[in-house]
Amino acid sequence: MPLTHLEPSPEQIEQDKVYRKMGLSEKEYENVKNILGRRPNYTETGLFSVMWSEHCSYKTSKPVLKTFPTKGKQVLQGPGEGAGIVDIGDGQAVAFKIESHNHPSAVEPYQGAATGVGGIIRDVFSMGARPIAMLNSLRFGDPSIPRVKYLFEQIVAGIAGYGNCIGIPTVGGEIAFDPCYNENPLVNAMCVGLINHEDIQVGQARGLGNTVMYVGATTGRDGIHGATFASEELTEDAERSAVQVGDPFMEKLLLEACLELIKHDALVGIQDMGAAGLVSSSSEMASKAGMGIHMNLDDIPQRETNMTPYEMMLSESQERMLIVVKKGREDEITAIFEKWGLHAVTVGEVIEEKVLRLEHKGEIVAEVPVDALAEDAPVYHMPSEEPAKYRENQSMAPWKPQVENIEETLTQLVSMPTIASKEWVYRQYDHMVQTNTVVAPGSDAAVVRIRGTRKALAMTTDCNAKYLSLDPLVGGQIAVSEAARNIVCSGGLPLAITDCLNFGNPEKPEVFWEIEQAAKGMSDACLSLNTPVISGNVSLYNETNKHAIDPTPVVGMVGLIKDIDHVTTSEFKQAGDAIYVIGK
Amino acid sequence: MKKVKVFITLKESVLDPQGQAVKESLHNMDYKNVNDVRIGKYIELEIEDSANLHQQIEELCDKMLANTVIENYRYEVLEEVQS
Amino acid sequence: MKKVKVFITLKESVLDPQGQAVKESLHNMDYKNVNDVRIGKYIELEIEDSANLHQQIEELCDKMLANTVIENYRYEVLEEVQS
Amino acid sequence: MKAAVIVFPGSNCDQDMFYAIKEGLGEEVEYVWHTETSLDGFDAVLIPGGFSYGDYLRSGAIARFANIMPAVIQAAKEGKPVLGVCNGFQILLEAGLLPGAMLRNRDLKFICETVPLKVVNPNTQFTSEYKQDEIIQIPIAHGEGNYYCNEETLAELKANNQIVFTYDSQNPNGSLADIAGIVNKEGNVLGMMPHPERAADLVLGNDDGLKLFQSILKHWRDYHAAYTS
Ligand SMILES: Nc1ncnc2c1ncn2[C@@H]1O[C@H](COP(=O)(O)OP(=O)(O)O)[C@@H](O)[C@H]1O
Repeated sequence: MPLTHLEPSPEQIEQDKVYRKMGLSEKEYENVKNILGRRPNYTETGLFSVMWSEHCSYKTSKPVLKTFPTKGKQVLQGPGEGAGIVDIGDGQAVAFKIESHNHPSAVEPYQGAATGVGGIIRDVFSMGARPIAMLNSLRFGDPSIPRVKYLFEQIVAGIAGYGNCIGIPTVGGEIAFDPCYNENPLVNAMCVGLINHEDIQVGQARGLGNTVMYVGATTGRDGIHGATFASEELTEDAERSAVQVGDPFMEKLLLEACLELIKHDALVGIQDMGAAGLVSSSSEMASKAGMGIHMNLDDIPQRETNMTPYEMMLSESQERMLIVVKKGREDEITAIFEKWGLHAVTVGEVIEEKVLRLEHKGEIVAEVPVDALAEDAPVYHMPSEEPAKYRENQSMAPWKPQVENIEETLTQLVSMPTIASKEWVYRQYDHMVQTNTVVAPGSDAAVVRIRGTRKALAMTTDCNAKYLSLDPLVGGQIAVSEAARNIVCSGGLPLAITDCLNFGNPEKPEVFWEIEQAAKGMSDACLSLNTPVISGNVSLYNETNKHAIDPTPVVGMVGLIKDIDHVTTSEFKQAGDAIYVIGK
Repeated sequence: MKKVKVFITLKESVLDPQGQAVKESLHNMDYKNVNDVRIGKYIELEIEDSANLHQQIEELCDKMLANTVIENYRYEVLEEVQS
Repeated sequence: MKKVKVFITLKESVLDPQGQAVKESLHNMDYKNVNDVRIGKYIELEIEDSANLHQQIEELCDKMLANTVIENYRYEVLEEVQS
Repeated sequence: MKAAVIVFPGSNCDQDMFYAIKEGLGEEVEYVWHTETSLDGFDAVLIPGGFSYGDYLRSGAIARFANIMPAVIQAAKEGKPVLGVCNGFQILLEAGLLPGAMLRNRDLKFICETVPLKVVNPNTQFTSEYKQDEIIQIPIAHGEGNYYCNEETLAELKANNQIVFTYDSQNPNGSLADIAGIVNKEGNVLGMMPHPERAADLVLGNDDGLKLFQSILKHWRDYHAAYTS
């Protein structure tokens, strides 16, 4: 007996506006009815509500993202897949992406940060790349507030706990403190991977009749509605959302197994089950291939009893992947995973009709067009308005600091949490594992050599949100330029960027204006530096009690160092050397 | 002086990667009759008695010993201990 | 099916850095009447009954669940649980 | 010389160890998966760092039951050099090949940094290329490296010269008697928390760890020379 009989009926969903609670607007619900030609049932309403959340569909940020320059000779894969990829010559390429886990970290800092790290690593190895380095960008409130201190310590521990265990060096990052982040810490994690051109994978469910398999951890009731949760302001209510716990050991096995898998010719497509788990991975893979998927939910490996289709599809249990393999070759795939102590299970097949069809206990419990869930999700053009604050800032006379006692001022400056040494933090990160870290945390950019070549990669994350709060356009330019300077100072040629747009509630015209301006500034800088945007992530609604964070579009940049002998580090080398200031 | 024993367990629906890993390896070691393993914390406190002891213990657990977002706790207060 | 509760504690003579840290922060938080904190593990097993259940549990504890160089353990076997 | 690097699920310094032998030392090396049962044909056994089985329960607690472990114990009995680094050391302790146990670091945090070590016993097959009391810079990266044993064991370690490396100047993790590495009584099993394989390549700025591997090689050559002549 399906458990769906306890759920509200399609009629009740409409009458009692159940869809509102799930995050769909009136108009969106009407839209769903039109697409289906009938009222959606509970499971279907859930599918649409997560897939049409800002977190999955970028419905408000898409128009802005479209303005980013994404092309360049070096770009092998731009935005749209797990991670972007750029060429570094000799048949090799570098894959990277940054992603936020702000909301989960505000609620359960250790696990929130840990699962953020886990998620971005999966994005990179699902492209077929071996992760070689992690970076992060963190923002906290005033550290003298006990809760802020707790968040700070736990978030750092969570990043360390996951990254150290899985054995990917955390080589860099940045941290700043400002009261605007008191209730809304930012946790952005970036992963960089190395790949050979021929190994590049795409998340597509091609080939009629091919088999859909599920690999990795079992599915539980964790993180259900995490995606919609990330698309709302933090309220007491939101905290009830089930917390996901990371299992870095499982992910290490999954990583090794998947990297073995990508060499196998039976593999057709692979995608991480990230936000909105099974729904997003299955519908996106099908939509990209112009196909559909029929999935039997009874076969989904479950950790808990009596899970409903709704729960299984929306679960955000970590360390899972969906793969599509050539029909008849399933056993070869199973064998690869078994070597790593993992199970690969057949859960469905690729069908011609472009729908996601879900079967559970002998009944079809959902059937929705995949394009409606993925590609064709609604897009909104939000009103935008220049904030009064900005006008004021512009009309103020430039501030000139009055320094009486230089020594005292200097001491004060270097003891500010944002400026002080971050050794306390990066000492907790294993930044040396894999023995490729040429320049460890503490310099301008981290440098990781590419074994077997003379090449190395320089990488950095940067954003000074104070500049953006004064002028988002110029601040956006500065963020990209600062990253580029860090790369250049380390001996590298900037290749491309990934970005994470952390902002407040985009429904406020002033906030949306900030997003637009920041993106414009970043685009300007990317164009003049020839560093296209190859991947990224958006985290909106970083507000509590109507207080938005400063606009914080974090930039992650990777550059190529052609010869390891050209690596430069920031510290003074010896007494007597001359010191120059260059630039304007 | 009282002795307090606190038992902290992960909530039912929360993944227990440690318990999972131990269970799997017990199975590999041929202890096939172990069906489930859940790993939690066991904390012993020695605490001077006070009028609102129970309230205080609960406060301690909520604020410090347990992470109530993912964990449940239970405690026992034992006979006076010599100190 | 039996439910087994295993309590693992650090031996008296072994310093417990975690317990120390918790005690100190409790003192900082003005819970000055907490004299001692020791942190151990609490493990719940679900295990199918067998003739030599106790022997098996002790084996499990000695070999894997506890490190007897630094830890002591104690266990309780509980009523049948529904499975 | 042919070395085996044992790989457990969750090992993550296996490649680093592999390259230290292959590129740092220029000798033969192979990975051996934890499900294997024999180490025949190998002259040295290396147990790398990482988080075998996630370090769940206790670090090293689950790995010691892997199928390969009886072969490791056998190799140790035969007098082959067995080196356990970091998680490898923890596994050797759990397996009883070395005495004592690991507690969490004194300040409860994972620590990754390069620290000075003192070579207190250069008369082992792992340290013959170092000088007595030589100070070397070797990275550490662990959360549970706070070595503990009871007084009797400590007295024995001292009496038999089993303490090979100590932390110099500052003890990073609270470990008893500043212990960073110990050998068994026979002197052919070394466990150490610091990572010599991370200090075996000048491109990364430090090759103080290389002499440890060179010592193993030298011992093997001397032994073979004596054996074959
Ligand atoms: N701020 C941004 N800049 C550039 N690309 C972005 C940005 N935000 C999202 N993207 C791209 O949009 C696609 C979808 O992102 P996302 O939903 O986060 O992927 P996933 O489902 O793998 O987490 C990705 O390819 C990502 O790189």
